[in-house]
Amino acid sequence: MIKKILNNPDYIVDEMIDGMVLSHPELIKRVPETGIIQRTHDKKGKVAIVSGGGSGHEPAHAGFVGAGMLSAAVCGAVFTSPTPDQILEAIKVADEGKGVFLVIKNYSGDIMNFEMAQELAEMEGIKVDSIVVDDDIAVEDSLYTQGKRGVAGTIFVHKILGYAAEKGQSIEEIKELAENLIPNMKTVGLALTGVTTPGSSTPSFALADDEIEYGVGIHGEPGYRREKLQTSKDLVDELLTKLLEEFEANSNNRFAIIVNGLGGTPLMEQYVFANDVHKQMKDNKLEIEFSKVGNLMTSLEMQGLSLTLLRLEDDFFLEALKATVDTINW
Amino acid sequence: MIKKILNNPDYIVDEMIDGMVLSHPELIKRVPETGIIQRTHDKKGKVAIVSGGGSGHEPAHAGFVGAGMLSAAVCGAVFTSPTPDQILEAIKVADEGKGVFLVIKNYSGDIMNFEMAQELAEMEGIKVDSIVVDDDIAVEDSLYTQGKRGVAGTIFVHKILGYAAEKGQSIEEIKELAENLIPNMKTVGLALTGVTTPGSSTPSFALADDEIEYGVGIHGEPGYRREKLQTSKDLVDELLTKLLEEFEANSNNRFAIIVNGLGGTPLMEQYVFANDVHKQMKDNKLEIEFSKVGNLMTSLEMQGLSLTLLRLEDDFFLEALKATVDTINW
Amino acid sequence: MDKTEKWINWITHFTEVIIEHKDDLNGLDSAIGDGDHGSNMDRGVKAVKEKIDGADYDELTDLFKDIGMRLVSKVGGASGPLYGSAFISMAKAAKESQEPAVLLEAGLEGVVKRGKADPGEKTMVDVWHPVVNSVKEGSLTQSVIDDALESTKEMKATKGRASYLGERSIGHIDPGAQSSAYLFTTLLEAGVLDD
Amino acid sequence: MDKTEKWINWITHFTEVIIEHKDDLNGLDSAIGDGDHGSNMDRGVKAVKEKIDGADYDELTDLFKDIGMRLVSKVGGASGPLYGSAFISMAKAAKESQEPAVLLEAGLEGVVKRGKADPGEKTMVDVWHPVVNSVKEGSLTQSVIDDALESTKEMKATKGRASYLGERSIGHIDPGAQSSAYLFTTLLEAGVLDD
Ligand SMILES: Nc1ncnc2c1ncn2[C@@H]1O[C@H](COP(=O)(O)OP(=O)(O)O)[C@@H](O)[C@H]1O
Ligand SMILES: Nc1ncnc2c1ncn2[C@@H]1O[C@H](COP(=O)(O)OP(=O)(O)O)[C@@H](O)[C@H]1O
Ligand SMILES: [Mg+2]
Ligand SMILES: [Mg+2]
Ligand SMILES: [Mg+2]
Ligand SMILES: [Mg+2]
Repeated sequence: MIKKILNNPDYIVDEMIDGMVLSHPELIKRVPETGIIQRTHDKKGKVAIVSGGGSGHEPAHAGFVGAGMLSAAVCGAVFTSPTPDQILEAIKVADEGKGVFLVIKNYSGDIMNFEMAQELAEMEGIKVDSIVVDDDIAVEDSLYTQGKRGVAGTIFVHKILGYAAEKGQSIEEIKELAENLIPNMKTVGLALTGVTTPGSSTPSFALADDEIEYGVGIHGEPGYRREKLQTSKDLVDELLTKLLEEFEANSNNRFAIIVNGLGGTPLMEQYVFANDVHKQMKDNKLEIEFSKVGNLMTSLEMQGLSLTLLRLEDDFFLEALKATVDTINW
Repeated sequence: MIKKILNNPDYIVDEMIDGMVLSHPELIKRVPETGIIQRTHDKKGKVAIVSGGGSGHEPAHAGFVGAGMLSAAVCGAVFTSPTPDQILEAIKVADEGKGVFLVIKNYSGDIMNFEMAQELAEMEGIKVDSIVVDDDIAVEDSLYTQGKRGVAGTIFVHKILGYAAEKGQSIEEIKELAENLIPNMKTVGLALTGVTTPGSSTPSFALADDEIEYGVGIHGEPGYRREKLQTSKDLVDELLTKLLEEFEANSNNRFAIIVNGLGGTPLMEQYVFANDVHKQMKDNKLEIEFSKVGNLMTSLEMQGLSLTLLRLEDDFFLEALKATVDTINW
Repeated sequence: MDKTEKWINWITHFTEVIIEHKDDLNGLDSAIGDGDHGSNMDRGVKAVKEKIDGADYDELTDLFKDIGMRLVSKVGGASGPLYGSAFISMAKAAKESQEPAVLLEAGLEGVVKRGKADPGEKTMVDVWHPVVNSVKEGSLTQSVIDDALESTKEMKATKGRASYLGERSIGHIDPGAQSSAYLFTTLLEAGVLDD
Repeated sequence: MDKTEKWINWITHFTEVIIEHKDDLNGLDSAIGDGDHGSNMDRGVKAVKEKIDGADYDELTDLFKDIGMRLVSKVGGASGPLYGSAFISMAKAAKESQEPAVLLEAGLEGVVKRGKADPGEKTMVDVWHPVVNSVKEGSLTQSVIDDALESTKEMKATKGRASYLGERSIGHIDPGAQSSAYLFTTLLEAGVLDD
């Protein structure tokens, strides 16, 4: 059984949320008896961006609640979408009269729960729209399947839409921006270890002492290939080649990137990897105009990381990424 | 052998530094062919705060270089103090004509290398002063020994002295502030796993599947007691009791805290722990006016955390902690 | 016998079976999903039990509505909205009819409307669909349920989390299909379909 | 024979022995320190070798200065400044004398000035100190070195990283004492003390 610092696996999310709001009362507060974290920031009659999903991905999403980014985040149980009543409540507390825009990661559970909440909110007269993030190219996409998963790219979506909302854009403008953003963003990850949810005794998958797995998800979902551990250079080569294949040829060579630690991989290794990303992008005559490195969308204590590329099709993307915000973890 | 993402253990620090500066060129730059990371920020004729030490503690210290915090950080080999020539160079590039203040963690190696650098810099006519951080109470202190180690509290030292420098305080004022700060700050940690340096095949120490160790250092130094894994509440009770014993009774009940992840422990567990810290401090009628939670002073991929208490004896401490800075990781 | 009693017996029995098989369901979900289907359902049925234990239900619609709302607000993930929608849909149908076939068909519609899965996509629908057809024909037996469940093994998932595995989802029973199999086995055992 | 030759042979031989025992030194340091003493010294002696290989030294002072500067700027940690200070101090003394006893005594002074350790604190000083005394008396033998090294085992560390272990440092040989033992064994073997 993997060692974890906790009291009772059943209350881990509840206690985590309390720990967050007790630690950062100037930025966030909890909606009592819910899994909702809301910013303390005054309402200003702008569109509210609300995100959420299962817990275990910290700092996502509560660490990105604050002025200039998310209005609220809904925390479900570990790796489990929050329920419609919770999402509905978050929509209600976040609304500033200009409507609420939901950022949903593409999992059946998240889609269905957010959809039900959206229906309920609309019945109560709140304007709601949403975008489904599906940046993980490890999974084959098709019209007839669930499609790709939403992973680390979600953080860029929060940042860019949060900036648009802060700038006073309408919900329709934000929807258009989101629809322009999603197709330009791709992510793929790799793991050195599996992940064990609190209270369970076995990891999602087990890798040998010299093995890695490409294409894992952020909930312990297995990936597309298992191999011997490679050098950082070779890992970057595999991920970058795979990512670049997914972008249509185009004269725009400007990108923003995320090197996202999955939870158990130290920053030192993330920066060694980032160094190889920068070098190989340069070799490909591609420019990186913005980099974010660190544990942003994690999978509990999993060792590994993911690489996200966002093509900067719209100058607004870069402007939004560079803007300052007042959150715990951006 | 523990799996790590790297190319060659001999170049890991070098490649990490390149990765950092390529990822954040707006904030930091590397002094060519050295392990020195310097802020890009314009010089303004203020005292420069310079820190450094062995690598493997990321984001410490390079992640705290930037306006309002460190002027430069010197990165040694993994867990090994940088050499005097490197520190001297950092002093030279950081100096804005008002002198350079060194933040040194209390290890023989760091002390001796920084001391040699200080002597060399003074010979070149640069005003240099320094403070030795020794916040780790796990180690018994005595006039005749090396004394206590410098650990996570170092981050508060960077923040508070960085603010003083930014405010235009003289090197003498900064020295006085530092001497007032250090005795009010105590830290103690615990580990769930040992740590393996890149290129070596065995961890610093091995813990059984149900064991933890209290009082470990940030370089895999063993601690003061080994026990079965406890609940978060009991862990907090042990650490907090030990910390509070070290503070002299005094009517000032206001504290700032750091819950510092050692690298492999996810934020979820850190916040569960932080929640228990807040509750037990309250039970002790002690107030927490500022909390910092996250991986700040790590020990590669070690699982575990440390707790730092800073008694807010001077209102300036809190003002300094709350001030905004422009760094990658504060 | 009270008209809601058989149905309450069913749900009570289903609750016990889910709690008993929590780890098995987590195990099935670990193979092709995220390993939490047992924990999710366990949380849900316990919340349902807490709500209906000791309560009096004169009308089936109230019973089903309470079950559906509890599942929706306690389970989360994919199975919460799906099972929840099934019971909410049954609650609506129960205003007009008491017929098991009519009610269960409404339940299936609820699942399909929410999850948009067709038969053959390796989901709970692959149990619900043949079972509801058999109920309509008055021919539901344990072996219909077993066969439906078993059939998910050789399917390739194209909906739900298991779809991320593509071909590698083949060879494993779908966890939601397993929990649905428990639902219908306990339905048979509770005698809901007997007249 | 050139007056620097014996000394160069010594350092060359020391370099080989350190490289050979890198893992052993790391192992000793793992028990009571941070496990890097072998890697640190390995990095240092290789840098020294690179500097002095093929170079011509007429004066001992230049040789020792190059060795000291290389160690200071390549080793880091505690042992870098200590060994570095030893050789820089020897370089200063070599301007006045060629006597091994005088030079090594200056080396010891360099170590003590930098590290402020007294004998008995479980550091390299516990090898340097008795060895230098024996050299002064003309009585250095391998067993003096061995005994000095062995004596660190039962000491409790009060300087350096091992001091954090307090009582638990007892029972282990000090890594810096071990590398210093290699230094003096190779000194004997290189015949530096022979006339
Ligand atoms: N779109 C869908 N339609 C029908 N059933 C689905 C759909 N998506 C998922 N399921 C069912 O849900 C089950 C998984 O439920 P659960 O593990 O509780 O949720 P999650 O996948 O969110 O972790 C699957 O085994 C499958 O039977
Ligand atoms: N103050 C001191 N005086 C003399 N020797 C010391 C002192 N501090 C440490 N040492 C020596 O340094 C050795 C450790 O060196 P090393 O492992 O390379 O450095 P670090 O402790 O910085 O990792 C110890 O075994 C001890 O012999
Ligand atoms: Mg789930
Ligand atoms: Mg060291
Ligand atoms: Mg699941
Ligand atoms: Mg050492």
